[in-house]
Amino acid sequence: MSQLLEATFWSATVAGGMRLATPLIYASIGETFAQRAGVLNLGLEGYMIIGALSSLYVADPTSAPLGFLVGGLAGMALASLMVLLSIRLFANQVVVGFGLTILGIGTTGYIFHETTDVGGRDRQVSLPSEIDIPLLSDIPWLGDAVFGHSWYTWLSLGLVIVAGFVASRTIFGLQAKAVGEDPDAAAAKGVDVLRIRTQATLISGFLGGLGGAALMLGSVGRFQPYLTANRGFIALIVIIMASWSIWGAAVGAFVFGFFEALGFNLNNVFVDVPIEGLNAIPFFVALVILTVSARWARMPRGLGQNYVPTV
Amino acid sequence: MADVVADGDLDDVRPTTPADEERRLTTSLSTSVLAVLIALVIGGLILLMSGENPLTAYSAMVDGAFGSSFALGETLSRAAPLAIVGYGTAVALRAGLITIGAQGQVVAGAIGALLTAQFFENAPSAVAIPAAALGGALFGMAWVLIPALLRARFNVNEILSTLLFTEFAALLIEYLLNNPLKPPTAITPQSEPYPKNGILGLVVDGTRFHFGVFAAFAIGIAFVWWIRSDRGFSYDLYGENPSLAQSLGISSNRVIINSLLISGATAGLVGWMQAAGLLQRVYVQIASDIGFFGLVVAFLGGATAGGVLVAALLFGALQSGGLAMQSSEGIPASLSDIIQALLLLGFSIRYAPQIIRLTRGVMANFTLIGKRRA
Amino acid sequence: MNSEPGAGPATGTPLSVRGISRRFGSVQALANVDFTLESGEIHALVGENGAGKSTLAKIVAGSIRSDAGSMSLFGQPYEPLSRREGAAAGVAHVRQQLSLVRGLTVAQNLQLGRPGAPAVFNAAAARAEVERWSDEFALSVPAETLVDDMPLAVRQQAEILIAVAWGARLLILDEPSSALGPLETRALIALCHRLRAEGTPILYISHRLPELAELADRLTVLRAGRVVVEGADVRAADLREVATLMIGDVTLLEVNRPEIERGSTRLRVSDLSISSTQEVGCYGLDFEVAGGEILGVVGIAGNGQESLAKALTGQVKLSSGHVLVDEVDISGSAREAIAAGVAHLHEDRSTGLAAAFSVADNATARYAGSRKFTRFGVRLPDKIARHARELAERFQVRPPEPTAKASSLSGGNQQKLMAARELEKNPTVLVAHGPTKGLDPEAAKAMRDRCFAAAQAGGAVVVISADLDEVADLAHRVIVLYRGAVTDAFPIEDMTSERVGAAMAGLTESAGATSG
Amino acid sequence: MARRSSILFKFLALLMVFGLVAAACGNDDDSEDDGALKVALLLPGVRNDNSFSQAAYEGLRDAVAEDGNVETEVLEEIIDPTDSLPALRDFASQEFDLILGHGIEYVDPIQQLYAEFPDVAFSMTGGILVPGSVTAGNVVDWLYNVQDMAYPNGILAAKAVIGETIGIVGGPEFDFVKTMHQSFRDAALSVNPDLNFLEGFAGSFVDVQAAAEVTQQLIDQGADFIYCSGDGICIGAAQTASAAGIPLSVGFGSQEQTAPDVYLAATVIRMKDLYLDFFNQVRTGTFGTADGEVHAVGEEGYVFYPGGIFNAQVEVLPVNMAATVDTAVGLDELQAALDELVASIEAGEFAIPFPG
Repeated sequence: MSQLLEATFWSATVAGGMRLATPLIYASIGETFAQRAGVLNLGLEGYMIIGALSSLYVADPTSAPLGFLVGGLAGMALASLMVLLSIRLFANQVVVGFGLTILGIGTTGYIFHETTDVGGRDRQVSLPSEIDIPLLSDIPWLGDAVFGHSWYTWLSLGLVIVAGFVASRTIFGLQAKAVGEDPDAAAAKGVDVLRIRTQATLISGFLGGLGGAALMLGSVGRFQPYLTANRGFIALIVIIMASWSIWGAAVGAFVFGFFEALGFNLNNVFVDVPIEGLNAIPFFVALVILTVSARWARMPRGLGQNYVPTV
Repeated sequence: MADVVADGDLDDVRPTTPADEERRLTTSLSTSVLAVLIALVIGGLILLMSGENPLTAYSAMVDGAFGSSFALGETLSRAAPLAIVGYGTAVALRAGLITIGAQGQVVAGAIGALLTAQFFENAPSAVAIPAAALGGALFGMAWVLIPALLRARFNVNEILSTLLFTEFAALLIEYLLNNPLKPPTAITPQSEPYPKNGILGLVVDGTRFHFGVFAAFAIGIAFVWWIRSDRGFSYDLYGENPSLAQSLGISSNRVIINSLLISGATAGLVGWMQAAGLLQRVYVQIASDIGFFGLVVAFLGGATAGGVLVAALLFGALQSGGLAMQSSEGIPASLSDIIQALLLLGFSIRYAPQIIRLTRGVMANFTLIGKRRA
Repeated sequence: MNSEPGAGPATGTPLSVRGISRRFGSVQALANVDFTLESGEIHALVGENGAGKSTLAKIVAGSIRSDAGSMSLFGQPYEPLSRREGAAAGVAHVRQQLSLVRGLTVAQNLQLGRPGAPAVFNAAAARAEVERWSDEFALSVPAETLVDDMPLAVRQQAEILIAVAWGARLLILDEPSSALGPLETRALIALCHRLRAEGTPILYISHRLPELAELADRLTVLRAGRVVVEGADVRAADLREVATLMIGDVTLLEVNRPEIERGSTRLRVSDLSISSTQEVGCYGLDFEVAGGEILGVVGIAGNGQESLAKALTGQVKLSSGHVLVDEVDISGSAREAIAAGVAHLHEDRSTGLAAAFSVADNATARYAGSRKFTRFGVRLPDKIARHARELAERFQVRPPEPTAKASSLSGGNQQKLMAARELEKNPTVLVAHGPTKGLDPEAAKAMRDRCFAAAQAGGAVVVISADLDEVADLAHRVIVLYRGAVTDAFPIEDMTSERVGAAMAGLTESAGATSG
Repeated sequence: MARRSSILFKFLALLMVFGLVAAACGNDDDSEDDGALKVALLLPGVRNDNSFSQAAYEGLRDAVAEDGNVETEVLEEIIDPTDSLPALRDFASQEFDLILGHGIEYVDPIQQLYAEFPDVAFSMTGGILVPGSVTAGNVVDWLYNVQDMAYPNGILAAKAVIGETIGIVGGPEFDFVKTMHQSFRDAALSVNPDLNFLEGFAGSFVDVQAAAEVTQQLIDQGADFIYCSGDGICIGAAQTASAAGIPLSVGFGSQEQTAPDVYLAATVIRMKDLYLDFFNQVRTGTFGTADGEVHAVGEEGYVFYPGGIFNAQVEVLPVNMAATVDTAVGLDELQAALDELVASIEAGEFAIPFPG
């Protein structure tokens, strides 16, 4: 119990939260774009895992940044099926989303299976070192928690700023929100609803892939089937928790990561509490946040509805 | 289609009638077949590239789904729980609610059935079996009660709350099977064998076609009754137009809570079926992915009686065939997943307007959340 | 006045339409239409529902394309392939169904889809631009409020403002006044005149003839897709003759208000208050309506009408007060309201009907949960269909086909279907919200007759409307709502547009209701 | 109504197309009988999981290479209990001679199937732990000693650690995982009773990032050595330990590739000899009979093969001499300690106690 009074316990938990949040930030920001535009991507898990595998397979022989980029592109490639089937051919988004998740998991598992010799060398990358920010990282215990992170984390924070700007300040951000809120009115204003939804979905695929790549290159380094372990679905939780706000998604990802890390950490504090109880903490927190935020939550009006242009 | 009216272009000739519109959208039979054929061809190319003969692979798949009495039994015993969950989910969908919590409710139902069966361990089967079925259904309902109340009272998005409760169920069953429900000797999470007096017998020996499968027919008939019943009509009306339904005296809270409870009860019943019929023991993976695929089945089947049945059979066949493809052709599980996913995506392009209507209804309901802002 | 892209020198005839035809399925919506909009004029395009006015507007705006014919814009050949192209050429189409995106602010809507807008938008500049235009035309359009939260009249102004800000050289206003009160209509007319003075020609589509005299310079009448009068001088035209040309049968416009015997009080509303987070609530309403009496509730849309309608039909919890029907308290219970015989014609047919359901299901939806057409809880489709067919025939729903989907009916027939559902039995209280809104004269006459019939049968009728003509035709007595409170109440004989206009704008001090 | 039936019609039509395309290809189940033994192996994970499943796969591969007259089929990722019975049944009806169910997942279905296929030999894993399971003429049971997988790691850790705190990382909090952790602790304490332990669970066998994070938390809380008890998640533990420069040992498979600098040693399962035995027994018709090699445990006649260090079915991998991490004693000395432990077990002088 005494650990709970130590600053290092909490700084370690915050740092862990940041690390766990990093892939979620990429994935949930991308998905926020898609959902604001009215597209419900249940294939996010698939985008993430395909991003994870591709980034590894490219980064191993070349370099991490290139692998990271390719991870994003691979997620985008899978998302293009969502575009084709749901946005252009009006297939149900839920059905296609689940299909893409299975496809992503199957494809990565298969590629891994076929390209790995038992007992031979697996593809692998070494993890990035933490980028220390002079002075800030040296602040006692706080420095490490908040400022000692890899470039994937820093980049995700940069992405939050860029995405927040794109969502609120650019015509594309406006159009995306418009086609998710009121596709008919947006179309009447000359917005090409299907094109914007396509772009938003591809962005979500790209960022979902980057999320998987950040997970792979930033904290895992080697592939295992099912490696994303439902993080794509957790990103969906984060988005609804955050009421479809970009900043909220980033904060929500961190909150989720923090409580997940806290659950891991408390195992040595409350030794008698079953691990399952501790693992439930982040989900319980999500439920509380969801209940409280339901009062002002504002779901995109057109979410999940395929838009069929007239004429 | 609904939005033609919403456009309210009353001052003019309608560009096309809704019927025309629907005809335009309805993917023709040939398009649907084409989509599935493309999926088969792509899958075949992948098989070919990985050194398998696509024709023998597909034929193994069909054989594994329909080729023998055992295979048929497999397809049926996999389709039955999917159909039951599909019907329960369809009731909620028709009332404008998306619950993706069936997965957790199946788990809760299995626990409930096991506990009830253990309580009635010495009772005659005629008591123990229905009691356990009821226990499963009640646990399934209990597992959706909080999301239902949260939705009715605070407008909490049920997609998410039911998903969270699925996580809770997964953790709960892991805890129970690691601790109080675990036989002393076991080292991995599993329960004692399901009590003998509660086990559902086999319809055909040498298969896994057990009597629980008939529950799917019973639920199917109940579903047909439901959608033709007065109350079912009220719930459908609420799903189509919540504000109209409320103005006609249909209580929003009652529809939300009851339809979610119905979906929970059916999923709980599936938990019982899997524990008492198919597996005869409770495992952590007792729900397989039935809950999630049940939702897909409900959507793919357009939340109609026949559609859900066919979609469930399709899925049952895909799963048993996919497994047979692995065991008889040596095709890796991941490749079999790819083929199944491609076929699912191929089948997803079928009847656009029906599903668009369904989703519109669901989302019309959700916009209430947006409107309830201060 | 604008120097936006696409705007060449504004020379030549602003708009010339030659031989335009368009067919939808089996319907010839427009047949060989010729039409000219001169510079500096407001040109009214009139015609009854389905005459092709909006089709013509859409073709000019680029939303749809014609089958045949040609157009020129300011002397240049003009062949827009999309609304975007139309907008780029300077044609702005302000539709009856507004095209502002509800979840965005006016400033955001200003930027959305704007031709030639840069990819990054400057929020401060957009806000300033809205404020500038709002000042210039003496409007009060808030830049940073969500469209969702703005009254209809302001949305209308915002839409025109955006059209102008986008650089419209030619403005098409499609039924702009249908939801406005007299003051708002006057403001709209003033805005149009100001725009005309600045050199923007306006094509003004309406079927409300009286306001045209004040507003427009010339008028063109469309009937069944053909031009029957082209470019007549409004001031010289005989509006009655125009009406005849429009609809063929002027008697449809005449209201024969029947003598109705006044009974005892059937609806008693006391101290009614609702605080709603969804719309404007109601505050301290007190009134009574007797059997055989028709009470008009007027007000600009969004001043508590929605809450009042819901309160009278038991659909909302009241924060205080009571709604008594034949002295039975039905507050907060739609079920009890229905049991007490309260009928409700919804303002918006899309919310008042289950569009994807059949005519039969809609016609009998009031029986949902009543076991009337069931055996063992199962609905009896044949019995329902038979009953629905009888109802549909009685209420002249065309086609009276029970299996047809409600969404396949025309607007007028949808309104009749809703009436069939609600007025199958004589109601004790009828709450009719905008009963004739958007209907063609024949359907409107049928709906008026329904309201009179309900009163004649001894029911208390409450007509809620923003349309003063509609209320004048129907009501015996009027109360005026402003921000959920009653600002004036008087018998219909005392209604003048000055008095109503002032009360609707909240300018009257004499708040409080009269009763009896 | 018309619409509903049209959906049905379309679906049925699609199904038929689907069926026809495949059925047109016909059956071609023609296994030439060349006298080779047909062996099927079922794995809960993938064959290259670097852990439990890979051990069986490598064992079979090596056994087949040595035997030379065996045809094999390997079925991976059969972990859903719904799938295990039909998969086993499919092999049995394809007339496989021997079916190896490498996981406790397969005990129940083997119990349901063996009587129906008397000519097929089944080997199950961990049936002894499942109440009511039996062996018969065509069913035997095998299980490794869980403690053997962990104890050597504990000895190694206690000798190698610089400091007094050891972090233990597990997947889900299952009994056998907890047993391994306890055996690890017992071993370490037997070397140095002053050691203390921190324990963390990733909650799953696949969530590598969670394992990495758990490991990081243990290191932050002061762990000077990391022991990861098994499966794919150990990649995460190894990465984190490597980044922090802290020594690591692993149950169920090497992490030498992941963390060559800090990885010291691991335990693995070796199935080759057992599988070779099985091949011979099936050929000679002695499978399932309690002959001299069988250790009868529990009920009379229960045919049970335990695996452990004593019969080389659990192997302690040699210490990674390339490790650069600082250890309390030299790598040679660590290797010597492990050799000594193994030797004493093989000589029958010492049996690793079952914890608790």
